[in-house]
Amino acid sequence: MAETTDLWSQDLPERAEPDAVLHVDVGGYEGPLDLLLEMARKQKVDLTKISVLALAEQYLAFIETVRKQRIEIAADYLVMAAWLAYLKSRLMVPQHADDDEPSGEEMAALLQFRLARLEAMRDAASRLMNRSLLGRDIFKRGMPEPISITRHALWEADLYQLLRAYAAQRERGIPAEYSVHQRSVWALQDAREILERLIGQSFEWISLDTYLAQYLAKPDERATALASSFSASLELVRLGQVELRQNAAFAPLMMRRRQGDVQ
Amino acid sequence: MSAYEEFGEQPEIEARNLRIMEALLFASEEPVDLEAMRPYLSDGADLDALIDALQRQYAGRGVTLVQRGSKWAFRTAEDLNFLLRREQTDTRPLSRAALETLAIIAYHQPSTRAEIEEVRGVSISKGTLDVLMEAGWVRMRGRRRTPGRPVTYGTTDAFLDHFGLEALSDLPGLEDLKGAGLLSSRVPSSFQVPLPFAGDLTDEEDPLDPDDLGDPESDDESND
Amino acid sequence: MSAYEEFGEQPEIEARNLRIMEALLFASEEPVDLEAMRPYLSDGADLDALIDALQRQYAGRGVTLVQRGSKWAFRTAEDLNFLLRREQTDTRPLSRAALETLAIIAYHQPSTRAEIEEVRGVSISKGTLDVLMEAGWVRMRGRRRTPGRPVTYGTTDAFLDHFGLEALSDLPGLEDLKGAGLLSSRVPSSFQVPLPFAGDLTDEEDPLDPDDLGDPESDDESND
Repeated sequence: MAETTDLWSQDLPERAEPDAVLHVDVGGYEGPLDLLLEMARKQKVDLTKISVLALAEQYLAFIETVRKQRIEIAADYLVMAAWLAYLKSRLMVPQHADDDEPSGEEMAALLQFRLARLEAMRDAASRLMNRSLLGRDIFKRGMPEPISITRHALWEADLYQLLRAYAAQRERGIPAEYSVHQRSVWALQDAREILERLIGQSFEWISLDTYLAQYLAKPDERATALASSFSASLELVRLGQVELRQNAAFAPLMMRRRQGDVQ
Repeated sequence: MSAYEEFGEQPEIEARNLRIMEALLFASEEPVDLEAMRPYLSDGADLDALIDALQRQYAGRGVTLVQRGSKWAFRTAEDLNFLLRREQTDTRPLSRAALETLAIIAYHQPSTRAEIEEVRGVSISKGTLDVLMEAGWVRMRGRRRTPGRPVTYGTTDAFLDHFGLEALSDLPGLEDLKGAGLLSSRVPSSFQVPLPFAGDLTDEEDPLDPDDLGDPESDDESND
Repeated sequence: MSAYEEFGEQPEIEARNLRIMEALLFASEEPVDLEAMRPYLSDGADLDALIDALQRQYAGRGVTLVQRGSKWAFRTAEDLNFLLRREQTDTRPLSRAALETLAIIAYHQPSTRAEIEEVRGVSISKGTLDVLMEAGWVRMRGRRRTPGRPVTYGTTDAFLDHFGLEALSDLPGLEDLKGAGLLSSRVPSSFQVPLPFAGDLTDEEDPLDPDDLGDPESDDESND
């Protein structure tokens, strides 16, 4: 802040030099109101007595100067510039009776108010900092005696949680305790041997299910026994040892030893 | 001890209450709420009378009993500041933006982010309110009952403690600023000047939403 | 103030010295050497007389000035030390590990740490048994008569009390657990839920060693 104040104590034209302008980055101000406040202070009068018109013109000239140097200006500053340009026009052009817009005087009063309020808050901040501050001027107990809190934990758990925990972990342990169940699968070769043995020398048409009755009763063997012996029966047909017959779709599959095979 | 004599009927009980209060306040670095001491005192102890008596006993000493909002603390006497003054090396000085924001919140509270920005004429950078809340001087108070329900900010008891204020009404120059109409958001003429409001919530504030404390900025910004 | 009157000749200077001493002692982060305070005091101040006067002013109060070696500090009066201790009870849910361990001990007692780990399939962290013993639900029963003599654990009466059981035999058995849907019905026929042993010591247990109660974990862990 000290730096910008110094710069402002110079005359405006000197700012036109590129090097100077680069240092007068508008970012050095805390926003357009701050910039305006600095300018108003240069009028060296009570904020309520400043010439708002002169202030507006000064601000607009400054923004123009900065823009000529192609320095990026934050939108806040441009919004203020637009508002001040409007204020200027309102102050200079007589107001019509049917004009609902705020008058130039009202706008000027608003600007003065906002500047005064910002300055007041700035003063308040420095008055706060100039108070006797804790840790700088006033001190708390250097060796506080902390209150030692003995905590007694009251653990919460109920029987249901206990039993669920027990059952869950016992069950987790189960798979490791007995061997994996081995699925019995009929290999094609086995199926063929079983089928050949069952059919024997029978020339009667007998259904496959009947041959396999004893195996199909076992649920875990049913599918594999059917599938493998059906495949095996096709193999036997191909070899000319067995004949197959089915009267309709999904009807029992009948089979017998091929006639004349023995002959 | 003579200091305890003023409690006529039960001087011993009151003397004990005073000793306990003194010990509790002395042991703590931070201000202690009066009510928090009640469990340690005799039944029906008059807290206000006790704290008043204790404060008088310490008046004029090197350590004094001071009020900080609803709390009390022993602090070194203010007039010894030049003797005891320490350069603060551990704390970074606040930026100008943070200082001004703090002043605006202190004098205008409850204030929304938009209101702070209106006074300063510039938007608040993201870190500014964070810094003040991290320092423990500013807190989110509630939400303004206006469209967008912006979060309102106020100061804390730690703010009072740090700046040596008994209450917000002690803020320097408060009456003058009020009189000049500079604590308003409108141009003075037909307005009521609000006092900084330290209480729970004004009529125009709602309590904070449960998730407000997670990310103060995001909520507020969505309302911008 | 009357307290300062004893310094006949220069009461004001001495009163000021006392205030400064008081503030320095209060604000210091460690006990203060008398000589260290001299630069703050008036020229030729009688340090011994001052500290003596200050100590007498605080005699019998809630805070007293005590000597620590050659240094001095304010301390809470000894008879009020109870103010600095506070008991607090929190309720906390038992962790899953603790719950599982407790369940195993309940059903399989007496069980050693290794046996618990075998059922759980994972090792038990040091804190788990501590928590259960602190809660008063698990106790060390004895030592198993096997190599290493590991400590055996069992449940307590407080355990029965907390979980609303009249006796350990009230713990649901296999069929009860299945009926409650806690165990699936697909458990193999070899699966058994043990009947907890409720007596004093089994044939396979020795009493605890005299020094077992000191540090149960270290003993136990050395046997792992």
